[in-house]
Amino acid sequence: MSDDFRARARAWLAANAPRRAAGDDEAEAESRGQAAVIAEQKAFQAKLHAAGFAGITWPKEYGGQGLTSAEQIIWSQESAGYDLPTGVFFIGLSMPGNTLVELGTDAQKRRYLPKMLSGEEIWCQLFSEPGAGSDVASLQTTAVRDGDEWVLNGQKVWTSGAQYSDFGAILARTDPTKPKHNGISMFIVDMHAPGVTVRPLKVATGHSPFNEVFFDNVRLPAGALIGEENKGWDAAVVMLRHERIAIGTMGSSRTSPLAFSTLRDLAAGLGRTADQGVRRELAELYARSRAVQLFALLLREETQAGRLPGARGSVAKLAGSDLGRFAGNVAADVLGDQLAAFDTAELAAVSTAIVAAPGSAIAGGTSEIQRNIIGERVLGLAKDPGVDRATPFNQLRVGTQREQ
Amino acid sequence: MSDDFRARARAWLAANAPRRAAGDDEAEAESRGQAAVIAEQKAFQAKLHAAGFAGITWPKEYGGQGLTSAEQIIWSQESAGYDLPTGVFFIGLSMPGNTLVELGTDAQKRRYLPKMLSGEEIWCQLFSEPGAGSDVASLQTTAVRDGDEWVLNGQKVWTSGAQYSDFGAILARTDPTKPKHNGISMFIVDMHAPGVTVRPLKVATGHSPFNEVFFDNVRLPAGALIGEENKGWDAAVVMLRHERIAIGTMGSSRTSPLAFSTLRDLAAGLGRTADQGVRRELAELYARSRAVQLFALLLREETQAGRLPGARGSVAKLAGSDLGRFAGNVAADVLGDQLAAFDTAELAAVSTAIVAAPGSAIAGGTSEIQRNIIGERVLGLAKDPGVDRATPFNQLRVGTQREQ
Amino acid sequence: MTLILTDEEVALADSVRKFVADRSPLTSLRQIIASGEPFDAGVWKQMTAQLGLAGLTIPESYGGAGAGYSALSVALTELGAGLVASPLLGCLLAAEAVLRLGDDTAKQELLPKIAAGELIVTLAVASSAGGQVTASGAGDGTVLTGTVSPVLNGAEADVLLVPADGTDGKAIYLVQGGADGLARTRLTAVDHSRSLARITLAGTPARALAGDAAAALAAAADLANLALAAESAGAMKACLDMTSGYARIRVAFGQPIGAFQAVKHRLADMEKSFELGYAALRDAARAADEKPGDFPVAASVARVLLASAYAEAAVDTVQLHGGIGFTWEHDAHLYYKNGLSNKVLLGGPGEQLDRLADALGI
Amino acid sequence: MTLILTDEEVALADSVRKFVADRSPLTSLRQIIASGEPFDAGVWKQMTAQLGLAGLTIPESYGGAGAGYSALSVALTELGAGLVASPLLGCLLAAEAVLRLGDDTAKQELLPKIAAGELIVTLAVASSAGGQVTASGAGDGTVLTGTVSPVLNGAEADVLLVPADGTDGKAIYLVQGGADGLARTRLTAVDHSRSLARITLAGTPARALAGDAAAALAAAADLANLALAAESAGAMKACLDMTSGYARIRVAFGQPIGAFQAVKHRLADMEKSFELGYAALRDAARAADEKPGDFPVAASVARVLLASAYAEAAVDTVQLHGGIGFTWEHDAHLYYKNGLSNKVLLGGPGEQLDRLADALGI
Repeated sequence: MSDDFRARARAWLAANAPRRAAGDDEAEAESRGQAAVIAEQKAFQAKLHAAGFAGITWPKEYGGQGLTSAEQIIWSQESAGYDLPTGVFFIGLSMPGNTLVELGTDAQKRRYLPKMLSGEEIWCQLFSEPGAGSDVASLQTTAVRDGDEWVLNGQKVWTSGAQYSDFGAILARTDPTKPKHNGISMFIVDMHAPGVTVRPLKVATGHSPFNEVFFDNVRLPAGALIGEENKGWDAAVVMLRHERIAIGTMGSSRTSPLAFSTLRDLAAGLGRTADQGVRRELAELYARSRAVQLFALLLREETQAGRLPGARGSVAKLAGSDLGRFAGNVAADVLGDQLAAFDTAELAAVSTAIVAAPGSAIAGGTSEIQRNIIGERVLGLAKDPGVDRATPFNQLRVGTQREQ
Repeated sequence: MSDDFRARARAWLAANAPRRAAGDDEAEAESRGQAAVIAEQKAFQAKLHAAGFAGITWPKEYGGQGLTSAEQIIWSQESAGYDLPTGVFFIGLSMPGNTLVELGTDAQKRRYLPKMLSGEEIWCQLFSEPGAGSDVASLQTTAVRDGDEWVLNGQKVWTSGAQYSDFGAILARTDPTKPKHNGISMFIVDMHAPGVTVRPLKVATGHSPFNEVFFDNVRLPAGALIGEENKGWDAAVVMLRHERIAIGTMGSSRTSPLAFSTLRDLAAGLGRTADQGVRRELAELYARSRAVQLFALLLREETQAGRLPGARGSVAKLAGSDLGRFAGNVAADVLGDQLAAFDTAELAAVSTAIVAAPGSAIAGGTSEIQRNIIGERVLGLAKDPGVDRATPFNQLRVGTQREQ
Repeated sequence: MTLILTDEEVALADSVRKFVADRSPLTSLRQIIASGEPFDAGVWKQMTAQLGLAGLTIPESYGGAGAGYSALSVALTELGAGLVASPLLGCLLAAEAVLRLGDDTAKQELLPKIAAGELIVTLAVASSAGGQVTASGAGDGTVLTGTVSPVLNGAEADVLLVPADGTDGKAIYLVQGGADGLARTRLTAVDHSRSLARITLAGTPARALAGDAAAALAAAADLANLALAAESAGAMKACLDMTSGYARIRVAFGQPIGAFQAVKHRLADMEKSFELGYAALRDAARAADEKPGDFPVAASVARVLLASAYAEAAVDTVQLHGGIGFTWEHDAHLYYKNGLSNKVLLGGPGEQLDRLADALGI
Repeated sequence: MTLILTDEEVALADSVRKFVADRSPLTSLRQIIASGEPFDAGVWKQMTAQLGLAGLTIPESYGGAGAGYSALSVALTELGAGLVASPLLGCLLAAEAVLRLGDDTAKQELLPKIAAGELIVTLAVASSAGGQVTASGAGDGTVLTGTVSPVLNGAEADVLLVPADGTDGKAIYLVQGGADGLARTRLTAVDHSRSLARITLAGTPARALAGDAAAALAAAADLANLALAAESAGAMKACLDMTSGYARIRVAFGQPIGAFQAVKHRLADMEKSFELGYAALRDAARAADEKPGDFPVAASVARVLLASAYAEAAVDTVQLHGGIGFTWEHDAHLYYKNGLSNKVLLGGPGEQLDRLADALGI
């Protein structure tokens, strides 16, 4: 059965999927136009689904393949050498999708899951807020009951794909008199509903890979609640677990401009590799990069052997962010003043990657949060002395507000 | 007046005081014998006092010179080039001495200050405890009232000079039902009293520069209290302020085995300075060492201009500890495997200094505590979320005790 | 020689700080980015004509203020704090080279106009990876061929001073901005506040300046170290203030984030690095005026420490602000890019440490 | 090739760990310090005769177990965790050199006795600052002159293998411990668990071994990297466990100190560095057995990462224990000194990175 699946997967990929290459999704979208990229990805996802390789572990009645994690692992192994054009579905399938499989009602699953898998509908995830940051549970977006429905107001930020998404999974506060974790609910929101405004968010690199999303009296219908009312934090924990797994097993599809081989070639081209210090820095970059790859490999081997990585996934994320910062410093040292100004695409890519590097130590949980997770859940250290877990949310100071 | 004082000081120093040299107090005491060193220092302190250069700002009625901080600064400037053999008096004069001047009763000042100045009696300071560490106020030594007297029981640690001290200033808990800062008192304890046991404390280097001191039903007479009962923490704050000033203005009298010039010479001797990396590391060590010296100089200039350094003294302490760790790494890099084993005094000194370096990031307030002080008092950041400032001491967990 | 500022220096710092706040706040850097101009010409006019900043180290006999290097470093610290875009650094290095060369004609011709802000002059120097220039011919027939990149304000300069190797060794040559065979390509600079260009010379007419070129270039390199250290100190202090301020008001988990040691201790380390670097900067500035023999080492020390410390502080500024610090609208990235650029301009950390090691006789 | 341990490797780790706990806990290292002996001869006998640790990588035909490098690294990790003092590392390097040389007489003469723990053999190599040796004469008249320092167990070794430059280039020479003109001075070692000596040869009789000396020395250097990485990984894990354990039970300011981010985040970084280094160690161990062509780079990577990470972790272990961690009676300093020594033995970080850069073709 498994061998058969592997053979099928291998054959289909060879016939249908493009191989990995260097490059940058952002740049590709800018040069080809986003609409074209999305149309192509929708078509590919439909083909993937039709061939039986989408939703491998999801139930058949919701459009999945009804197979086991063994087939999922085989698929990951076989597809590792390809660059599947399914990026716009990544968030929806791995986060809201998996969460709906776990917590959704039968009606929700029948309505939404098949169209996710077939590429007809794209989803996003709406957790972060300007005032919440690392303290996700202090979110201020509200959903107020109005009969069977809810009325949604507030602002989300750092939303990837909001500009082309059809639906989103959103956290909103439904009871501000309860302590912060206990008054939150999760909903499905139609991103085309009246009152939803999506604005691109420009970041330090000058690109806009994220959005801000504003909700102004957006009505959520009766069936929009995911899980139970005021139990949204539990649903969020489920979704964040799926997020960690997704990010941990994602791998990178392109060669980074801050990779050892890229910087070595650039340094050699500038005649800088005769410098003993440059040689040592490049060697150290190789060692550190290699260790990050090897640790990810070790975690995958452990997972396949039945030992789940748990919070050690945070070690991988932290190590990746630290490596980005280190690589940026190496780039500055080995390229010297040639990095201060340039007119080649190679140096521009290095420069953009250095400017983007701090983003990875912030997005998806800051390095500070990762260190807390590692300290508490891997090493068993005591939690931070917290004073806000029992305080009613409406008596809590949040973000940069002087008073609530 | 000031010019006259400067001229007198300069002349006396030139005639009586030895010049600075390289070396190590510890080694000196070991080779010459401690008794000889103490006898010599007592004699020198007596001479210094007789000449009018001890207790410069202390009142005349208690043996001081009754002069101002202007003369004190002049003395510091003039004596900077000398290595005065008064080390055993340093702690007593700068900490318990200055605290008694500020908080002592008239009787205490008449009894103790003149003999401190004349070198007849040596003092130590007894704050640290095995269970207290950075959280000094959680100390467990107790002083229980018995009529007009108190009975002292407990253990102190990291006490410099306890083995040759005549008296000590000690903190003890006098009311365990109050929150930890509010039930402490400060006392004078006779180090020769029955029930006082001093034991040398051997540290990582193999030397014993500190002591443990045990108190077993030691009776403190009626006049032993410094300041008010249960206000010992206020007295401790006064003493710690004097400690910071003393350490900040102390300067080092010897050349460190981890100093730039020492390591450069050793590296050159081993033929290692042809290595570009070694050259860069030594240059960086020079830069960092120089900055630490310059910052101390800047603080002194500001002080002389009437701007007190306050908590920025903690920046100097932190910077010094960090430099020690950095210098240790440089030493390992520039000396390579020649540092792994040796039979020369130079390499032995480097090795001992590296092993000793972490001590400076712990003693006198850990680097973590210094960073808290800098964050809170220099940068105005919020205090750590503390939960123990209002809890009665006897309901508090302390040290490594599971339960109080 | 004292490290603390004199009353005159405090007054100068105050007036430059006020000028920056009034005439060149960070919003104006954003306007410069949007316009594509290298700097605000009106601001530059005021910086020179009104504040006399280009002439602080030029003797009064050549139209400058003769105020010295410590005053200059005080002004640059404030300009650095505000990320003020201007051709000042290029002009300072060019003026220093001309002063040290001692070529009377060049001094008369260039220094008064630099001081007055009437002429933008730059020194076309870069690291060894940035190309090289050779000279041939003689007298009026002297021409230069080669490339230098990146050159401060190379695209806008009215006059460029170009070090080149000729048959008689290295000399510094004067090239007019509009000379034949001179191609100037403005490059994409990491730092939005610097205008940098590649200059390519192909048989470009040039005039050799008299004097010791090596000594002049060494003096300019020392001054560059002092200037970049001063600008970095100011910018680093701005990062420290901005981030501490945010840590005092931003609340998470029921606490101002400055209560968390991950934030508090990072800021304490930033304060420490700033204080150490600033002390080294003051030492270098004083040495330049009072103990020139100590200046090369002192300037190297200040640059090495502050370039790294500022670059680290700027990353931490982004990090400790979290998501908002990574947005285009927040100022953190402006400092981050400036910090990166200041670290590598005219030679990165490794080259700076080599220079220091040489100066220390290691 | 998988990174995770096989069942056999887990069993080996368990048995070595149990052996260390029973026969060589840290209290026995303190006895060794007090006695002045280089190691506990009884423990060494059991390590070799009973556990066969000296023969793990020696083929069965020469009396070893032929178990391979991954098994060896697993055992060394446990020995490193316990700071077990023994002449194992010197013997391993000597055996590796002999195996690679392929001198049949030497193999027959030395390997079975090394495997059985009957002969202590060491390889007399050090960094270039550690001296050099030249060979002269020929055949039975071959003599060596020069110095090498520090040499692992140089004072106790029954036989020393000494690389020396002769008229035909570099070769490895066999010198008997009691040879004429051989002076062995045991040095003060930073690390209490290592015995290191300076050896001085003055016309000392020696026998040249046949084979490619450069290849043999390179192989020994790679094995040294693997071995020191493995020992460091074990010791670093011991530091991490000891310090996390303390942070869970030591209370200050009303909290277990692990609740403070200054402690928690330092330990999280230590965990991160350990995990990364350990993954690199596993890769190197597997490569040694299964992809020898990748071994030099992989072993360098593991050593470079773990040597630094462990040394840092050991300082942090002292620091996070506070005062108690700085006392002689606490074990932290034993790891601190071992970490320092592991970082520099047979070449410090710079030399290791140079070696890696060469291997990577930078």
